[in-house]
Amino acid sequence: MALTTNSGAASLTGGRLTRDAIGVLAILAVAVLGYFLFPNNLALLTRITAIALLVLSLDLVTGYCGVATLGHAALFGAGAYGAGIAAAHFGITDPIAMLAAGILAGALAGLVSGAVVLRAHGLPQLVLSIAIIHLAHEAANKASGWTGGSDGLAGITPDALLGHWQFDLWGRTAYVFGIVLLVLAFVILRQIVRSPFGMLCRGIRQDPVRVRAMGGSVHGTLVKMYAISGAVAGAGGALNAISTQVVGLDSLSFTLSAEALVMLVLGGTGSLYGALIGTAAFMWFEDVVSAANPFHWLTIVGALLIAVVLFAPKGLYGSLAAVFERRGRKAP
Amino acid sequence: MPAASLEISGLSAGYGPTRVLEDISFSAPAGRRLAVLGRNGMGKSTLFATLAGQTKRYGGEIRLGGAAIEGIDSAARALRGLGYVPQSRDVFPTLTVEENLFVGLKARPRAAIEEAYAMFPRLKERRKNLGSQLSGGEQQMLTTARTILGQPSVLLLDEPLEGLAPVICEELMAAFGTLAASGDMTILLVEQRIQSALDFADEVIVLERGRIAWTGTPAALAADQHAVETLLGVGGLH
Amino acid sequence: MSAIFDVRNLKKMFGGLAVTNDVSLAMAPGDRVALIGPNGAGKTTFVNLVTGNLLPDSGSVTLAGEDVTRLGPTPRVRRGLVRSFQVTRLFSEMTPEEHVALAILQREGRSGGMFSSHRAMPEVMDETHALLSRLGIAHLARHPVSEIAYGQQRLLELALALALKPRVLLLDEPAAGVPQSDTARIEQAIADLPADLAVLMIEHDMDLVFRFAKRVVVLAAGEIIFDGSPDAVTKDARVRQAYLGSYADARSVA
Amino acid sequence: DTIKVGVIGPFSGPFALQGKNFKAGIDAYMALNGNTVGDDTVEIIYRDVPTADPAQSKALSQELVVKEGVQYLAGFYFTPDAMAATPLLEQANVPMIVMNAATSAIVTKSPYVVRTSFTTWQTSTPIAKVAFDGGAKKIISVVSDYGPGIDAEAAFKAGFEKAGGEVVEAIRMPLQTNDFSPIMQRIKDSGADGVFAFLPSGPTTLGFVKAFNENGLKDAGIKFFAPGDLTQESDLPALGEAALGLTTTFHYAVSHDSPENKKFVEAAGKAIGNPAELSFPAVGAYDGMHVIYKMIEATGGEQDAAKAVEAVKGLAWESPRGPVSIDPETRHITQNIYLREVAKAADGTYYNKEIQTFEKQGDPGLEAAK
Amino acid sequence: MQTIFSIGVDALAYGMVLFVISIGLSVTMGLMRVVNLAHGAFAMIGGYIASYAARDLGLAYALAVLLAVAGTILIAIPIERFLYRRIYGQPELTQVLMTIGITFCVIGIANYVFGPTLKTIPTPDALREPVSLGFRTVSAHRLFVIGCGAAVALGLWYFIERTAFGVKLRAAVDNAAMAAALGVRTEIVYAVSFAVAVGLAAFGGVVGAELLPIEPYYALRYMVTFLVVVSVGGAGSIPGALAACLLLGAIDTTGRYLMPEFGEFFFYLAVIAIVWLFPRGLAGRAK
Ligand SMILES: Nc1ncnc2c1ncn2[C@@H]1O[C@H](COP(=O)(O)OP(=O)(O)OP(=O)(O)O)[C@@H](O)[C@H]1O
Ligand SMILES: Nc1ncnc2c1ncn2[C@@H]1O[C@H](COP(=O)(O)OP(=O)(O)OP(=O)(O)O)[C@@H](O)[C@H]1O
Ligand SMILES: CC(C)C[C@H](N)C(=O)O
Ligand SMILES: [Mg+2]
Ligand SMILES: [Mg+2]
Repeated sequence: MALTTNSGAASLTGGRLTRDAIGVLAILAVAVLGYFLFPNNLALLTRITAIALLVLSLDLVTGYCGVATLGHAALFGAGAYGAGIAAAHFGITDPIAMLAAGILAGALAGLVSGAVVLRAHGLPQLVLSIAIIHLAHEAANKASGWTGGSDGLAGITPDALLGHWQFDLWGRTAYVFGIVLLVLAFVILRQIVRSPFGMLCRGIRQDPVRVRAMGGSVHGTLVKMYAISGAVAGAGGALNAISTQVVGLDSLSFTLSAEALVMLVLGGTGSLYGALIGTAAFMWFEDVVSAANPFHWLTIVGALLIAVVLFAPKGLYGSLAAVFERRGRKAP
Repeated sequence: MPAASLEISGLSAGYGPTRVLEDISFSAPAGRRLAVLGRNGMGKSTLFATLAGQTKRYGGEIRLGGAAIEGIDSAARALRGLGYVPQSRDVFPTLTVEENLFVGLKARPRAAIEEAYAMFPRLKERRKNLGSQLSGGEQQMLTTARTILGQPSVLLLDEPLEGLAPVICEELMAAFGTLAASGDMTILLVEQRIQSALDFADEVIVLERGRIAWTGTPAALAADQHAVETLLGVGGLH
Repeated sequence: MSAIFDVRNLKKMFGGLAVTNDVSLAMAPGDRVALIGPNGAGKTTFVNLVTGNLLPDSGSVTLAGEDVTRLGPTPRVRRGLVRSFQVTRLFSEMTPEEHVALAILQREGRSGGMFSSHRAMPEVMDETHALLSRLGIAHLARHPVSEIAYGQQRLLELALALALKPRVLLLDEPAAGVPQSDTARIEQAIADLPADLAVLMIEHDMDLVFRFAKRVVVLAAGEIIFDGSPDAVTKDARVRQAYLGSYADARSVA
Repeated sequence: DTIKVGVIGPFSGPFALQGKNFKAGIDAYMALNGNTVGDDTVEIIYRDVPTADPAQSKALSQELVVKEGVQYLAGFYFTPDAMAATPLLEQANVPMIVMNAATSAIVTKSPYVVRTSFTTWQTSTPIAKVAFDGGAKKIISVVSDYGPGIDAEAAFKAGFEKAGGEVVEAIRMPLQTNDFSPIMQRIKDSGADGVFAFLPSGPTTLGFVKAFNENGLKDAGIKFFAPGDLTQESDLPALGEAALGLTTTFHYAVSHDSPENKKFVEAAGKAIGNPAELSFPAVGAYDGMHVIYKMIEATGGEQDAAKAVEAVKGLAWESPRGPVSIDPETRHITQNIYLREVAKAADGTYYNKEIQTFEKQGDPGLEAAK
Repeated sequence: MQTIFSIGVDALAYGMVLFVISIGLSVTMGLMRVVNLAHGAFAMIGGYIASYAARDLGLAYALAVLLAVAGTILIAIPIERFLYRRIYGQPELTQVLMTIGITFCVIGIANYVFGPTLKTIPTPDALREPVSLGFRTVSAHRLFVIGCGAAVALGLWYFIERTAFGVKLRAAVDNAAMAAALGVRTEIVYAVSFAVAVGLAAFGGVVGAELLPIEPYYALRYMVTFLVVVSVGGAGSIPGALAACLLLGAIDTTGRYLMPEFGEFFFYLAVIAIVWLFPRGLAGRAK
């Protein structure tokens, strides 16, 4: 029963690789399907992609490390303003360079907020994260010379991607750019979460005292993860800035942070698929119901959230996976 | 409450989809001392947890003092006189020792807490400590004392000696003996130290993979070399 | 041989209570010490102080000549001071295989790797499964810990300590909750440890203590009241009265 | 043909009331003027952006244009939401009719923007003169710390200093202020004889006005000046007694006495359900629809943004708020600004009573920016 | 000097309002371990009932308060039975999802039924009068709230720390299965505690309505404020919550007086500083 041989281990790694390949293919398939089914809705799909990066990034610290945060939009907003300011104030309008600026800003914001948030646990930790997002929001509001304040940062005009593809009204370029970014991020994160480092993070979530007793550094590991998370969220923010060409204070808001958390929990924490499915499901659902009834859709979204807790308590993906696992066990 | 009988028939239970216990039947007349033995992971704790109403029951009956209790919840069983000391030392970590004991009193007057202190003077010294601030052995004492305070008619003890100093073990086993002998309680005991269990019990049940694999008196078990080796995995008793 | 582990005048108060009161204890490589004493005597607290999980009020802890009193738990572990927990502390959603592999990677300083997987490291997998087999839980290697029985978790707890290849090993009641049938595995695992390792074991199972220990230290009310050979301890009146009870008689008869 | 108009506004969330007013204004216009222009039927498509969220606003605008095929974009309660959508207009060949967003600069972002609401500069400038003429020489200005608040502060300061007064202190307070007592203490300590305040319409105004009274500022004779956001009609029942006597300047009061307004209030009141909920965004939307109808007329239903905008430049008409026109150069609405005072009607309700008119006001904000 | 006193009075009054409104959340979050983001929703329901009773029906203020508390509890009973009972002991994030969902629904329904406008609760004349303290005036209502805060603090502290019910509640939260095995009717204990928490929310919503006015978005608007004061105090601790409210109230008030333009910074930097110094909150329960 125990797989002690190397060949066993190797074939298992192989199995995982195919599983990942299937995952990537699934994302691509959904992306292509979206492109052809909703050719007129690419702006929304791009927005979903950008938020998906934020939710993935949140999953890294919340789902894998157990850090409670309601301030994760700080990292996303840092990326968005990073890319936006680079373009609007420094004339860095190459989309790839803007992306790099966003990733860098996000990672830096991750380091800083990680250092603060990791000071406490549980509710007080949540409060620290709330404080961070409000401070960031207020700082961006004050620094209106750089950020445009509450009017938003306008004047972002990215060049054509790789000198070829313009970011146009239909948003095709932005969409393809976003999907490529998402797939890249997904592949890298898949690797990271099941590496020894990822395992260590999961261990920290479940019992930090035990990790210390194994000689693991809890704080250092978490800060590292926070920086990685910041880079991913920053990429999402940059994508948002590039595709919509404005950055508003909302990208640094408590509301966005809370929404990201809701999407993550909806999909299922601790799994990258959960993050993706949660984002797509929530934003798609929100778009549909808010278009159907712009006045009372909030009630319906509320009902959806309640229904998910009642009928799929581990989140959409988590509960689905559990069902399959049970099936798998019953019929070996 | 005086001791009550416990009868179990055809009981199967487990956790969620995992079945652990299959078709367990036995009965313990009032005042009986019954030891439940078995190797690691054979379902002893699951059996007790099931009697206390904390696992998923798939079928079978449980009668306490003649009345069926399998349909009622954990709290109702406790109020009917079933006492349960789990293996995992579930002290209430944010309650003080005294408050922990208070919860076990059920409807008895507060003064009865002194009975617990008489049993374990150590607890009296630590009465203001929070549950989480107790040593392992103290937690064990607290869990046991807390349940006994409620004067159950049937008492389920899952490894009550774990982590206790030898002197305390002796005293405690003696106290259990007295409780059973005076007709106050029927006691079911799971204990890893087989000798202690055999010294205490009038009857032994051995579990193997969730089923009853052997029943009889302690003397018979001690004599059954084969059963001891295969079912308990120890090379003879001393 | 000089002490690898040297604790001097350790003190710790909880509220008004001196839980560790001027305790000094040294071990040389190869020592096998049992630390016994009544419940609440301060044994676990002693381990917590020594491993850095608690800060002492005064006193010092020296490991292989280096003063580690002010270090946190992690650097102490990295210097070879490893403990097990009296109440199991495991990652409930992870499997025994992952636990042990993580410990091994940690020991080798490879746990920060982001672009590899332990399953693709044959040497780690082999060592992991060898260790799990030795403790008799290899068949559970890929079950989440939350689904395995307590006794088996205790064995895994020990496996983790062993996987770190410590120089000084502190075991807090390793056999508590482990059925008699399996205590033999624990004893065997401890017996198989490298000879130059210093081991301190806290146990209330006296059979185990007397088979294991070459030296017994008795702690009562935060103070060491006895430090000597196993034979001498059963004859000590204070220890008999405070702790051993009639076990001492049983043993002297046996 | 069907001509679609996409309307973006806060229809849920904390500003739902303002979005509801958009809809009421639009419904009222269509009820009174029919839903056809020539052979074309006008259809409105609503999209919800609950709070300022430019990215969402842009995505939805894009969706409205590309997917729903709207010929006109309208609504926009918040400045950033309007700003975000302006880059689309040219490529999409779609005019934007701003029905509320009040920052001056929006019209400069694209030649296809027309605004039928007001700007904060426009409503805050006249009150400076009122304050000075009323005898206040030293004023402390207190505004919410965000774009419109800062506009109001600047507009008032410019106007008041031009008149010869002195702004002794300018306080900006966070948007999420619940307890205004410390601010009132500051006002007291400043020694000013009057206060100029800007707070966005909604719940916080209640706390502000109550604190003003309860901390004894009203009794101490400190005068209170504000643009009309602070006393929007839908907040008045809650403000009640406390608001009595507050003087504000604004472009529209529900009580405005004119036949056009009577018609409007009746229709809009019916559309919104509870007439007490009517407020200024409704009139912005109502006039916005008027502009859109004119545009459709001018283009004969064809999609031609340049022609449409050209057609309404200089357009003048009698709005429920009074006579208005679209400034051909700025494409912003020129209108009367009224000085009002909160008064109690015979039936016990409160209303903004117009007591003075500043005629044909343009947007001083655009000039100030030059 | 006078200014300092003056700020002190404002701070105390504001802190007490915060306390009265948030303390119910400390019960659900600290004692029942439910991250109840719908706390504001219940406060708001209380506010609406009181407003309806006092303004539309013209009932006396005291009666309106009573009705609000009772009515909110009544509304909460089925919600507890069918929704909250499913999330006791669940992971916090699941609770977040459920309670946000409930909040959204309540907002939607309130918006639909009562419309999006502000609702006031007319207070009796006696509470409206400004009271002179010599160096300044405050509204009688604020003094009334200070009194309510003190009474609630004392009563609740006694209820939780000194009564048999309080002990059982804390036991059930620590370990529901074990408490049940000792004969504690955990479902009833939970239901009663929830009712108490909801009743307090409603009470706070009503008496705090002068500062935090009732409107549909109330339920979300002040969520963060409640969450912050309760967590900074140390969830589940009455003295902790009181200390946090007074401290944060004082910081907020002083910050707004001294440098209003940086009020937000002031407040949140202080929050970070406090949590930095007390990572478990001012009076965090051990565990
Ligand atoms: N929560 C759970 N979910 C699923 N399976 C479980 C759970 N708890 C225990 N089991 C399984 O049930 C079986 C019986 O466990 P149980 O704890 O009853 O054993 P035990 O006889 O008490 O063992 P021990 O002597 O180690 O305490 C084991 O195989 C274990 O893996
Ligand atoms: N945080 C604390 N605050 C107050 N007292 C404490 C705290 N932690 C432990 N104690 C007390 O200190 C004493 C020593 O505890 P310790 O856990 O070291 O005992 P031990 O010798 O390991 O006992 P056992 O054999 O029962 O495990 C106990 O009486 C315990 O109640
Ligand atoms: C004062 C408000 C009506 C202005 C609006 N919130 C804007 O952003 O322009
Ligand atoms: Mg067991
Ligand atoms: Mg111990």
